[in-house]
Amino acid sequence: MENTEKKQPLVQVKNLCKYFEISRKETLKAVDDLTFDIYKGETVSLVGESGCGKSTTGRTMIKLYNPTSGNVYYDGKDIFKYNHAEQKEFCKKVQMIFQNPYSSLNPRMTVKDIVGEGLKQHGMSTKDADAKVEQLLATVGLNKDHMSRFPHEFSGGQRQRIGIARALSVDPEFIICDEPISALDVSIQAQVINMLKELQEERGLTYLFIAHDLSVVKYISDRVVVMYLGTMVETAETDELYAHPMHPYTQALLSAIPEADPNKAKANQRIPIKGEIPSPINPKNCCRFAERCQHATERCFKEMPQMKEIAPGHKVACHLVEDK
Amino acid sequence: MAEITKEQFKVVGKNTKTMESISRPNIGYWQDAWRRIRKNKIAFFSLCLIGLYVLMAIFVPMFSKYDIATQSVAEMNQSFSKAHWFGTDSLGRDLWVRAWSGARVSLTIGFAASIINAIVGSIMGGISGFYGGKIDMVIQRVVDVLYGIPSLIVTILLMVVVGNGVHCLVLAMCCVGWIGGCRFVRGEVLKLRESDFVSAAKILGVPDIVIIVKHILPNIMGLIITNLTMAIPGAIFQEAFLSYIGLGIKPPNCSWGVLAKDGIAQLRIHPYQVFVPAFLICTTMLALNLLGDGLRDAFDPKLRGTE
Amino acid sequence: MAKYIAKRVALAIVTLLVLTSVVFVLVRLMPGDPFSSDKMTPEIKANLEAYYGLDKPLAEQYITYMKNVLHGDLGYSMKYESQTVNRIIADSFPYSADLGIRSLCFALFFGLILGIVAALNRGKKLDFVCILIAIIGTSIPDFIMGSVLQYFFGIKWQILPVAQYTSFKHTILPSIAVGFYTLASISRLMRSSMLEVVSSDYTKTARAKGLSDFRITVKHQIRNAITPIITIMGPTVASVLTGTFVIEALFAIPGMGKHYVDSINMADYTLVLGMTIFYGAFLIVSILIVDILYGIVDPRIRLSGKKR
Amino acid sequence: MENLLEVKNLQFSFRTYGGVVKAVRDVSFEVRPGEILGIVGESGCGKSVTSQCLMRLNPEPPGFFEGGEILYKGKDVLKMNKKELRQFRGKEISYIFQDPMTSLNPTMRIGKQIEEVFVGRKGMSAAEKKAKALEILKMVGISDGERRYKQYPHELSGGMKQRVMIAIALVGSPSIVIADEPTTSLDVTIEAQILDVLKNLQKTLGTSIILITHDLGVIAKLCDRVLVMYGGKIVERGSVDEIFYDTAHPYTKGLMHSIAKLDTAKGHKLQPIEGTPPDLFAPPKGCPFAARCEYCMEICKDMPPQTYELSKEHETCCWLQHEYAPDTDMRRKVTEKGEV
Amino acid sequence: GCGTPGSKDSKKDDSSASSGKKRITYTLREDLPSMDPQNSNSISCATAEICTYAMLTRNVEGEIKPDAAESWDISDDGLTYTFHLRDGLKWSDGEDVKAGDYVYGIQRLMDPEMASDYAFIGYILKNGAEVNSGSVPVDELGVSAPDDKTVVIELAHPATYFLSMAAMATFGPTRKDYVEKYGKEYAADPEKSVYNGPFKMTEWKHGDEMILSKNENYWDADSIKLDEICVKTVADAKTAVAMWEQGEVDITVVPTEMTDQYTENTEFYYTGADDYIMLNMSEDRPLANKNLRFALNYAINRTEYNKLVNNDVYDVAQRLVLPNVQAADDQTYGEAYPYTPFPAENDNDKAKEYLDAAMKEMGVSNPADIKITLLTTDTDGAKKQAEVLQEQYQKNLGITVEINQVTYKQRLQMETEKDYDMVVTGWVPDYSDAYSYLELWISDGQYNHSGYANAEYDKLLKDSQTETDAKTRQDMLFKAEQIFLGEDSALVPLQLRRDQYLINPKISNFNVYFVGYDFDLVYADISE
Ligand SMILES: Nc1ncnc2c1ncn2[C@@H]1O[C@H](COP(=O)(O)OP(=O)(O)OP(=O)(O)O)[C@@H](O)[C@H]1O
Ligand SMILES: Nc1ncnc2c1ncn2[C@@H]1O[C@H](COP(=O)(O)OP(=O)(O)OP(=O)(O)O)[C@@H](O)[C@H]1O
Ligand SMILES: [Mg+2]
Ligand SMILES: [Mg+2]
Repeated sequence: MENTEKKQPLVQVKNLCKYFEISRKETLKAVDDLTFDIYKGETVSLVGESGCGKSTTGRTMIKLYNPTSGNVYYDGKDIFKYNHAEQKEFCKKVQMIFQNPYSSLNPRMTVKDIVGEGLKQHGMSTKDADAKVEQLLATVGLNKDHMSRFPHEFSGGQRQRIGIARALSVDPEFIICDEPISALDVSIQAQVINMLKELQEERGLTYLFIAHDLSVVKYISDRVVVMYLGTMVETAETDELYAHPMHPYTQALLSAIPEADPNKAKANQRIPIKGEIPSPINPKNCCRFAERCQHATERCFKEMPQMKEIAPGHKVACHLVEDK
Repeated sequence: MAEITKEQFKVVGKNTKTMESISRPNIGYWQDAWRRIRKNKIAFFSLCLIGLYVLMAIFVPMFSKYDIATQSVAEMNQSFSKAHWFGTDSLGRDLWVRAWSGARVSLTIGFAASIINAIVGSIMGGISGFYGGKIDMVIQRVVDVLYGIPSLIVTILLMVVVGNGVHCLVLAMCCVGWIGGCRFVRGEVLKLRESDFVSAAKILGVPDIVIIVKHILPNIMGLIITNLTMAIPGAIFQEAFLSYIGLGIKPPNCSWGVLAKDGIAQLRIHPYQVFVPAFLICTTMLALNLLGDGLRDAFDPKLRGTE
Repeated sequence: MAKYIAKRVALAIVTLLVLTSVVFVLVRLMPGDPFSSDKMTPEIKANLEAYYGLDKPLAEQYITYMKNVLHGDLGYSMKYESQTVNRIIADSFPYSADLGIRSLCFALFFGLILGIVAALNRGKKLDFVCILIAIIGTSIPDFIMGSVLQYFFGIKWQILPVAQYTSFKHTILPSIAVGFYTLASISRLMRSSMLEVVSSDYTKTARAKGLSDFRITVKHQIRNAITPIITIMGPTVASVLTGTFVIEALFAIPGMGKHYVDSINMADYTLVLGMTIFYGAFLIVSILIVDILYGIVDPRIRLSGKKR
Repeated sequence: MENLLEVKNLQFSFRTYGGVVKAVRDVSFEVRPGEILGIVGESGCGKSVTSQCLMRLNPEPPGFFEGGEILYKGKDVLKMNKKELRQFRGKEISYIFQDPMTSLNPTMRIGKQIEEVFVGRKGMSAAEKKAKALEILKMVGISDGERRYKQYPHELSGGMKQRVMIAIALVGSPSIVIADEPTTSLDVTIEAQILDVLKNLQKTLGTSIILITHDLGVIAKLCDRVLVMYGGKIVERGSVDEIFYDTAHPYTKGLMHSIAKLDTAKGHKLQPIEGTPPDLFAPPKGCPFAARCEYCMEICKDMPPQTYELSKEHETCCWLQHEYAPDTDMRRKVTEKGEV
Repeated sequence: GCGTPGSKDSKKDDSSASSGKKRITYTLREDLPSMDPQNSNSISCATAEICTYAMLTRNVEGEIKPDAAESWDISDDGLTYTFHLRDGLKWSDGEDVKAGDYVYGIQRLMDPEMASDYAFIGYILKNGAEVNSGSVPVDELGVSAPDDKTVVIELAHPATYFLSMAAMATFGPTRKDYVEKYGKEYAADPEKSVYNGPFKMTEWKHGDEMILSKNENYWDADSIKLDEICVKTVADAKTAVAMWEQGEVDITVVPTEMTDQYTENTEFYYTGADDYIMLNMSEDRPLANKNLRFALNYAINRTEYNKLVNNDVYDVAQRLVLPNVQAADDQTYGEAYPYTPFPAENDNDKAKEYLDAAMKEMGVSNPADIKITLLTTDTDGAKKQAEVLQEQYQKNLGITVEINQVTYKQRLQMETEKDYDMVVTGWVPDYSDAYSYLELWISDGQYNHSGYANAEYDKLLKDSQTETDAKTRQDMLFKAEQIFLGEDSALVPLQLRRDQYLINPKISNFNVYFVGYDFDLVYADISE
């Protein structure tokens, strides 16, 4: 990945904001000023706790939501300014895999219809589509017998693979994976992870991988973006981030990973964070983590920290780091 | 216990074939619902009863030797007999044939009105829920206003325009009847609109109309059908009420409502005259309601999982 | 809260105005007119029309009527010539409301019990009996129900008075006749919402605490199961309290019910409109009250302009 | 050590539309005082049902016991009458449910829900009850107890709710607490907090905890002993170290290898357990894991495996330990424990 | 307010019963629309109002007796009536009753601004119709009070029956001060009106009941036995009967279908209503054909019809004029002029003959091609009538009869617009004279919606208006009836309505009359 700098990013997210108006007085800032790039062929992970805006980011990037402000560029073009033809093209290039394999498949459609829908949408004949569906199912380890079945007959892992087959059906370049494994059984998670990895190798796919399982993130991603309550707190290449987490939140997060190894787990000293995640409704204009941070200073309660590059590719938004 | 032999301990490894296979038979959604209805004895019996009534309604008036209009002074107000299975009414007409010809009318009104209502309601509710915003606003306000319009006025006006008869009653019931369906479908659509599979379809570039028709409607079909069975009694009731106040169908045709109302007049003297239509109405309602309950179970996704 | 109510009321008023306008036009379209009768000459009809201002252009009539309505004046009935519509409503509503409240109490009390008992005994005989009672309740048209009750209790066994509305005894039969349908629908709804609650996680939590079944039902399940009932109560309250034509006629109760039907049959324009406005307003108010009640029963719901 | 609870050959099934679901098929284990016993296994393998059997919380009907006994301090739970059961639940054993979001009554104040455990307990004044509730709230790490006491569940965050659930479970001072995936729906940082609370409780109060999870990380961190369940059966059990470092069942092994650990190298391929778990409507004749097992032998498909004791604590239920079985890396020195 | 209509009222009921008040309760299907005598437009109103007002004359079972007027003079041309009021007449509030009160009442009736529905009754007065249509000012109406004790009424044409009309509350006295004080709400409540009759209204719970209590200020109060009359609204006739059985009401009507159950304590009374099928004889209508009309009259089996529809409670009608009305020489019309133009039972041969003739004229070969709609309303009785008629005509004639059931108001509209073929309707006379039935069919008559036009008929009726000899006049009317039915078969007589009253046997002096009111409780008594 050394030469990524020189390349033109495939996806650029610039100052993306997405607010939900709860009422006239209350605004839920689900995503607040997010900026990052994704290069072709890499996997960028978006991590953070529940409700911090990961899904919202992903959904905005695929135009399921309209952003409050900010832009998303795909191949250098603003996706929110597409004309009809470009939009159609975009539908083929960018796809999404959903978190919940139970709600993301229409229970009233057969697997064949689910996977083939996109194909037919883009003008493929029924016969060709059927052949392609068979092929896609084979890719995700399912067979022809499954084509006429309904989703409820499958286990979670199988369903998730059907979801992947659907996403793959239009031969996308970029796939947003919104927690594709967190609803799956441990034993099955690996199936999906392996499959995603293999597909990336075969097809040169680019992933935005949204997750909260930090072990998996470390395993799968090239770069990591850490979010906290709608804001971005740290980003770096994976190894760098796991080795030198700079933001207090990242540090706490990493230390809290439950390690599946009794010896290590018992030795591991957790960095405690007090309190719970505050509400994203009408957040104060200061460091969002301040009230839970052990090291918070007065400044943290007053001023919003800016992203700062402290090492090549490693950016942090923390007053403490700046001070150092 | 069988002898354990060494041969049995040959490693065969993972069975890649059975590993992913689904042991249960391939069964479609509707098949499944049908299967479950059939298993539910009460619901199935109800279905049969309704079927029986429908058949009787079709064939009894066709083959009976009596006519719904033939009157006879000699045979006024006769109780159950071999000649007149359900007795005769105050004009000496055979109640057996009148009851089943009434069934034609009542069932037609019940089914037609509720089916039309379900269709109109689903379309309006679907549009309202799916597009939201201003369209939703307008439809909801229209619904509010319609809710307050006295249905009697509508019925009378329609009687003037289309003449009295089954079609008028059905139309009148449809003017306001779709509201219930609309509200309920809208609620369901609002839920489904946010679901992941709809998002997935959007991402694939599927047009809205296809999403509504292929993704959303099939998912609420079960609920719509269930609601439909529950709405039929409502329509039959309304017909009975309209008959009660005299806005029914063209005489000498009759409906269960007409028979019941005529019978009520004779309650103290010839109670059987009210018993016949009351029995038919009640059993039909009972059957439809029980069938509706059964259908609800049959279509309930929660129950599917545990099977 | 106050703001929320104000907003709802404002919306309601607009709805009512539209409703009134629509009905204003519709009643005029109905065949016949308020004054036609067997013995009516064109001269007398012209006099009557002048008297009620019906000879003016429709638009003018509409504006005059709306102005009066906004001042709370619903005009004079065209059938009961010396009575104002306000008066007719004020005279008859208390009867309907009284009957309505009694039948609602009856329906709620027995409906809830039936529903709860059925749900707690799911799949057993008792459940079946309860369902059957409930469905039978929804299966009998009210005029049959009322007549049969009247026949047996009033005429045959002479236990209760057949008609009128003067003492508690008189109220029993009509309350049952009106309430039975509501009872049945409440019990069915209660049963299904109880079933949901019975299998809910917090019921399990309560059982895990070692509470008795009775306490679980009373303290945990009922309150949670009752919320869906409350939502349907709005329209139900409105329709039950504003009278039922059939039962009131049958039991000779001077309630509002007959005016809904008679005013239309007699093309009594002002009375029709008055009834429509009253019912519409009543419906909206009862839905509003029910919504507020909902918030009290279920602490999760905060009243605000937003949907739940 | 005297066992607090002994479960012997427990079988529990549900009658459903489609037939009988054999959710728990012949499970035996014991719980010792002051230990944390972990139960791991795939979704739907019967962990919750098994643990709920201990308190008879499964709905009966459709559920019913097909056999076995559960001895709590020598008394059979299955033979208790209603009153005894009430005295037993919440006071001797308590339960922390999987989903704190739905497990609290939404229309009842927090304080009330906690105090309810004392209903029917004589000689406790309202003030005492409240004091006890506040004390417990403090113990589970809720600082402003007075305020929380009056709040409704929806006013609390997920982590808070789970703490309240723990408080409810603890307030009756039970000797065993069953925690059914107490952290699955929570975030990593909150999860860590909750686990700390549990661990502290076990340390300070000496309560035994049955911890159900499918997260091996949690097991590794907290548990003393572990039961591994698959398809309604226990397939392996042992101390936490034995399970992790001396894995003797192919399923456990698969589980260990399929998860990504922090130190898993990027290029290294994860080894998933291929396939899907068995359908409990028609559980396979033989070993439930046979279809997905890389070591599967002919016998595995036809005959349920015997249990083999590998050490005092460590047992496995797998034909690979049979004398006839080929030598594999699963092979241990065993004593045959019996046939099933 | 009303609050709970529960306990309070019931107590009161008890007390009135125990205090030994003489009270008679009767039921009505519907509340009285008005108690304003000039606004009362129904028989039920009139029944109550003859109790509360003393008119110039009083009609006791058809016999005209003096009431407020102790005597009267009739001019020789029969056009001017001079009434002399009694001394000491008082209103219920103690004021004197003056001749001007009667004049005001009648003027008010005819005043177009008052817009009384019943103003047509006053068209008999000089300038009556003109005043009512606004072409002549009210003070030119033929009614005046030369002094406080004399009321002079001038008629437009001589009418022997005018004295019976003078007994109608419509011509009753009215107090100007009350009318001016309460305006539109005059008489809406007991205290908003004032009474000079044997009874005064003391309570009116709209839609529920009305209480009329004895008026001590009535000049003949000593002859009044009852303390109270209670009028209850009971919409359902069967309910009313049940209430009678429980002793809650004293007088009620038995629905025809229940008649077999009540043989004791019942009396049958003609209501004066005469029902017939009105035929639309407009040119383009099938029934413009006289032969077809005859066929209709012969094809109907009135006896069977009456059994099926009315349980034989009503009487078969074979002519237009109610036989009970007064003819000359103290004879009833029926006695004076027996006439049965059509048989009670059907005469199919004759009917067929006429039908064949009609078919020839109409150029129709198959009787079923003759399609006639039968307009009817949405009431129970109407539907039954229509069903029986349809069945009889279809069976006996083979023509096609279609029933068009519409609301009452729509039926009236369709009648007026002559948008029908046949309609079952009837007439209740306003005065006891054959003219009341016959005037309907004058070719330009206000109520003639049948399109019947016969110059001879018109002339006979017109002449009868000015004929002063009673016998000759009656002869002319009978002639007209013969032309109408016997020559033109212009309508199908059906039934004479008869009500079966259930009457508390303790009641005595219960009078019933078929014109102007249903029954008269003024002099009735009830024993303890
Ligand atoms: N359509 C919406 N309307 C209002 N608020 C929303 C909407 N969608 C999301 N939110 C809110 O925005 C915030 C961010 O939600 P989001 O789903 O992006 O979080 P997440 O990081 O994906 O969480 P999780 O890990 O639970 O999936 C949450 O507080 C959520 O309640
Ligand atoms: N009430 C019930 N009716 C029918 N079947 C049930 C019921 N409860 C549980 N089951 C079945 O019993 C089996 C075991 O369920 P259980 O809840 O114990 O699994 P689990 O191991 O706790 O899974 P998870 O990790 O998802 O909680 C499942 O197949 C489930 O479908
Ligand atoms: Mg998310
Ligand atoms: Mg579980």
